[in-house]
Amino acid sequence: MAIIDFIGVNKWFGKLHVLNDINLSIDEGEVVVVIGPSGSGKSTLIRCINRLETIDQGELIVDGQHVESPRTNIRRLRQEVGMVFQQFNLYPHKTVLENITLAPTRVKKVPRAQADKAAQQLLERVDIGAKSDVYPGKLSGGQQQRVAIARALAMEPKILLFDEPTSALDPEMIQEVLEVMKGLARTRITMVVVTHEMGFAREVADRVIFMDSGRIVEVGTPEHFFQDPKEDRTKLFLSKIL
Amino acid sequence: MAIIDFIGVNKWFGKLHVLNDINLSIDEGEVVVVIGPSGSGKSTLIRCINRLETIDQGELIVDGQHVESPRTNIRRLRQEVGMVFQQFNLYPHKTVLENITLAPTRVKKVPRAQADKAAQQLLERVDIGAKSDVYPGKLSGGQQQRVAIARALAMEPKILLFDEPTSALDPEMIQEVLEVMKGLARTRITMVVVTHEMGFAREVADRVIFMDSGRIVEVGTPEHFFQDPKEDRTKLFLSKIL
Amino acid sequence: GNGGGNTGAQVEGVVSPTAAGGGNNAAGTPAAGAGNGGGTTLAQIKQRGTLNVGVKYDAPPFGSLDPKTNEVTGFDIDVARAIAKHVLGDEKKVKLVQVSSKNRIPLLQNGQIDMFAATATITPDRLKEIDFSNTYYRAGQSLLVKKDSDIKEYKDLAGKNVCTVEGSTPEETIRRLVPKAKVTLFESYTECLSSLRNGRVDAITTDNVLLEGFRQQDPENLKLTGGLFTFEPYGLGIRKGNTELQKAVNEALKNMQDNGEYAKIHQKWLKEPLPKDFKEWYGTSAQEAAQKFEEQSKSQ
Amino acid sequence: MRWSVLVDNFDLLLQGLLITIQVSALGLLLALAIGVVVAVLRVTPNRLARLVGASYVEFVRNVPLLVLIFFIYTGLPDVGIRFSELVTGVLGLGIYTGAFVAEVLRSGIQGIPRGQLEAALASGLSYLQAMRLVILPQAIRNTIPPLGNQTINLIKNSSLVSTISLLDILGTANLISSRTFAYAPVLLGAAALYLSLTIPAAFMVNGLERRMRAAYR
Amino acid sequence: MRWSVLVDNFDLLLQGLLITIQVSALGLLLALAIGVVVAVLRVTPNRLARLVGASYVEFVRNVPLLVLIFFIYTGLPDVGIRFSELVTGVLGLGIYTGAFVAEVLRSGIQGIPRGQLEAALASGLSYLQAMRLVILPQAIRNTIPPLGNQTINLIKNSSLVSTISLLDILGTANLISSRTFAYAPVLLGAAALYLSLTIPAAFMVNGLERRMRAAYR
Ligand SMILES: Nc1ncnc2c1ncn2[C@@H]1O[C@H](COP(=O)(O)OP(=O)(O)OP(=O)(O)O)[C@@H](O)[C@H]1O
Ligand SMILES: Nc1ncnc2c1ncn2[C@@H]1O[C@H](COP(=O)(O)OP(=O)(O)OP(=O)(O)O)[C@@H](O)[C@H]1O
Ligand SMILES: [Mg+2]
Ligand SMILES: [Mg+2]
Repeated sequence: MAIIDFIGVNKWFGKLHVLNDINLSIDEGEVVVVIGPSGSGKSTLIRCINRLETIDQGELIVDGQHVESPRTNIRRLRQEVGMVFQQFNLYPHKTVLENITLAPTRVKKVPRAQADKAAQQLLERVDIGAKSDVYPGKLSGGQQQRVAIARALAMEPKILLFDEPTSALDPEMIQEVLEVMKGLARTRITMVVVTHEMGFAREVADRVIFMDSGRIVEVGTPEHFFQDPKEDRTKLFLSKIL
Repeated sequence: MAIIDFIGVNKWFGKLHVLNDINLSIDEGEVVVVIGPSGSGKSTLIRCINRLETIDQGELIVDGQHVESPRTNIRRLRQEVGMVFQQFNLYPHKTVLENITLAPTRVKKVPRAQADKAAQQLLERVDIGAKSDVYPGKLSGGQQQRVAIARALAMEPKILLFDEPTSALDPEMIQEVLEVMKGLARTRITMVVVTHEMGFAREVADRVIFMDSGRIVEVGTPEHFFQDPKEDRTKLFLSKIL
Repeated sequence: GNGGGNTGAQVEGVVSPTAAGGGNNAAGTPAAGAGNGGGTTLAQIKQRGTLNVGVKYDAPPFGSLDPKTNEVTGFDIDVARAIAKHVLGDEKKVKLVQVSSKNRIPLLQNGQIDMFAATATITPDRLKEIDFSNTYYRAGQSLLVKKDSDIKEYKDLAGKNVCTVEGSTPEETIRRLVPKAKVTLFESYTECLSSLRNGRVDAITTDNVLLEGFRQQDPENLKLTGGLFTFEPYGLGIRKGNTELQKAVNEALKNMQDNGEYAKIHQKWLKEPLPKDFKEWYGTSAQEAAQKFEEQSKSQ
Repeated sequence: MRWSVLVDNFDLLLQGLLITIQVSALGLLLALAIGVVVAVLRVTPNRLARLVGASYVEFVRNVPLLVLIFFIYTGLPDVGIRFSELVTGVLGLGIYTGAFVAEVLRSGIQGIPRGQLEAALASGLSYLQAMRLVILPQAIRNTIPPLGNQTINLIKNSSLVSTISLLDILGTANLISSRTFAYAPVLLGAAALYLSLTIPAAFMVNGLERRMRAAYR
Repeated sequence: MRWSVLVDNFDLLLQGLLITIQVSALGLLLALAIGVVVAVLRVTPNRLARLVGASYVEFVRNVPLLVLIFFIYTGLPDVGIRFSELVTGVLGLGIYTGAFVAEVLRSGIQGIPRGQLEAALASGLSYLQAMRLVILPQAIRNTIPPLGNQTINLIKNSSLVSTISLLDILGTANLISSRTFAYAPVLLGAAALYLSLTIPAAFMVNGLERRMRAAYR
């Protein structure tokens, strides 16, 4: 059953047609990897899912709710959709633990003690349990990104969005973050991941989507992309990143 | 006859002994090149000559006047000493011509028309006569440095100081500046040049001075330095820059 | 525009600097609405238990702050207390609020004070804005100059600098009597006094009693001159339409005359017994006083 | 000069100092409250809110404080709104300084990377929660030095309340000098009292600025 | 509200506007002159000169303008120096704003690369010539936007001269309202007159700022 459904979605930034007739249906529990050249609209695509960007045309249904409708309670929707950013975006003035408990205590009104306990468990899960009282500035990039993942999980979302989660990391830290993400993928939470880490895609993706100039050019399994891509643009792109 | 005479000169920046017992006599008409590693005190040495830096101990006699004496008329002395800087230091709010005529008209009270004519001749001499009404910002680095040389010449100094005049230039412009400097050297004006352009040194220098850690380590003709340097430090340094 | 003031909630007045330094930071509550006609009625004042009276702090001997004791004292203050005694039964039930010639009328109109005793002359123009009690004092405009000044009468002011305060009758009078005088206007007389001392102005003009108060601060250097060249009937300012209060105040004034209280206050602050013409002006109605004031200005 | 006047009237001047502190402190609180609200209005996605915020700032910043104070003191009663002298002073200082505080905070907010707001919104916080819990705490930290300068300005500007007969430092000084005719010493004394408030504040601002700069290294 | 009062007294208000312009313009000239001198004192190699400059700035910046004006107006005559109201206003505004102008210029001067001064000195110019001909022209160019802000502050601050009986915009407004009792409309009219001076100035400042920023790209 589709938990994310783009139906004829279009979006423009001024004259730039950044999402061009997007039709895409993602099932609950699916892990989808989005690839494509810079500026092709990958970030915009996933940012529409939790309405960090608004769409101009078409329908976008997430967890049964019309994202584009002004009547939709967007805050409720966002509770179901966690997001992890390229630049981590941890709150520098709050400790690691506070970063994680902020939304649960403020939005879901979870009691502090309970939220702290859950946060600590999440930190253990991303293998960083010892750092709960530290400020983000003291952490390495890989550690920060793992905290960011724990923060996204704290709201117990049905969907997780990742926008190039390893692009800002030094090479030696990329693996530790990918390992956490692979672990998540195995829980069959719905994941939409913009990344160029094809190893990750091969290992856990159910589908790979290739975008160019605002269009979805090709969709398929990782095997399809590695062995037998159809479109010339896909081949050109893959030749560069593999 | 010595026109510049360092006698037991010492200088400190705080605890840093930046000029350590300097004894050096430069004759009128001589061309001296100063080389040495970064921080060795080359700039400080030549900046003492026109008292952009003051010395702490010893005597420094320039054109017959004690530079260190408070009774010396420093402005008169500076009229005899032109200086060309690494960063050109042209006045960005004045045209090329005004850059050159400023000091003559204000310090020597040369009438404007006469100063303009002399400046134009100097610009022809450094091969940039067509740019007199342009602002420095519009010129290439090499052109700016040639204007700076013309500006230094405008006061008709007996001595010209150069502090790494080609270090801030793109490689293709270095030669045009060196050519001008070679032309000057042939007029037998006294020149003290901090530079790592050993080709220039070989061609026109009467003496080369090697400094390290605030001391003059070795003095000799260019041939001496190229063929038979004595000190180990000199050899090490030359092996790096040649 | 709004004709009257408002039903006043508690209004803060600076009773003394001490009080101001202490806990009087409670806000004067903004009034509920504009133009509700009657203003603070006598009944409301009685219920509140204090009479809010605007007085001057810089006009000895009528009203001045003593920096040593931080208390405001003067002729007008004693009159205000006497009226409180008659109206509220206790002379202590007065809240003194500092006013200037400039702001006493708006403060009254908007209900920040119930009444002012602030050396105000009853004039027809002012009667259009507010009501007055019956005449409670008669003053006349005069001149304060340095002892060595050659100014003898107001006509000598032509071409000279003369100082008074914004929004006062002396300003209008002096402009009318001596159009060639240069009039310097300040917020209060303290600036006039400093200007006279340092020679910026040649004279201060206002009611003689105020000038006498200033003279006493520096008797070696200052003198009064020019006699009384106007008739200035003083009245207590009362908000237009507050006839109950006006009536009560007028009764109080009458009582004060009858029981000798007024004479005592007069002696205390002006250092002299009641003048011979006392009966001619004391207690004359505001309308009558204003008319007399108007007539003299036409005759001059 | 008759410096003894200062000694004789020391307690009066001290009371004036207290009034100045009181008016300034309350004015600052109001200015901070107004500043926060207006700054949030100015960065909000809502166009109307932005317009309201900008109008407030542009109007208030370009009108003299003394006009504002007189308007509250004598103009508002014209339309039936009246405040005591103290409240008038606090309102005038707060409304005026609030516009400057808003500008300081706005540039502080705009200096926070956009990702902070997005992360907060994406986690389900409302816009106002995101501002209050994530953006403003960071923005305020960056804006402490300029806010310190606004505080110094506010303390100096508080001297204008003497024109509405509040006996602050300057009001008291005027009163004393008009009684004693010792204008120069009393005004110098008043200046010293203001310096006793502003110079320590300036030192604190400088110290904070240095610490901030160090923190970013 | 009785707006007609504004029409009836239009010419008076206009005269007030002229006085405000006059005081502000003269005050600005004085402030620029003082600012240049003090800024040069503050960057000079001479330690005493730097101390004098710093003391001036720190004292004047931390004392209310109104205290300064009253001191010139009533304090100086105590020691035998007396100026007219206009001169008092101009002096007060000029001395006060001069300290701020000095700070703006100083940071402008310190923003000019050191090599500019060295080149000028090395060519035989005196320190003052180097400042006047090489450093200040460049510094002033960079400081036009902040100087514009100081100008706006000065225009607003000029309203304080109404307290020493000068009939500037606010002085005239006080006079009219004390005669007509129409406080609110008259003060709003005064505010509008001030805006007619400050808003165009603010626009110019913004435009210059944008052009400066563009020039550095
Ligand atoms: N807020 C915006 N306003 C205007 N244009 C924008 C905005 N955000 C993105 N764009 C433009 O839209 C296009 C698609 O941007 P998007 O960030 O979605 O691409 P992307 O595929 O994520 O690229 P990258 O790999 O560089 O992150 C780009 O040309 C970008 O410049
Ligand atoms: N104004 C100053 N204050 C303190 N230290 C200084 C100052 N100027 C130079 N120094 C220090 O003095 C030493 C010598 O500096 P100088 O500029 O003379 O060296 P240099 O030989 O010209 O080096 P480079 O080749 O890098 O220009 C260096 O360590 C430098 O850091
Ligand atoms: Mg992207
Ligand atoms: Mg060097």
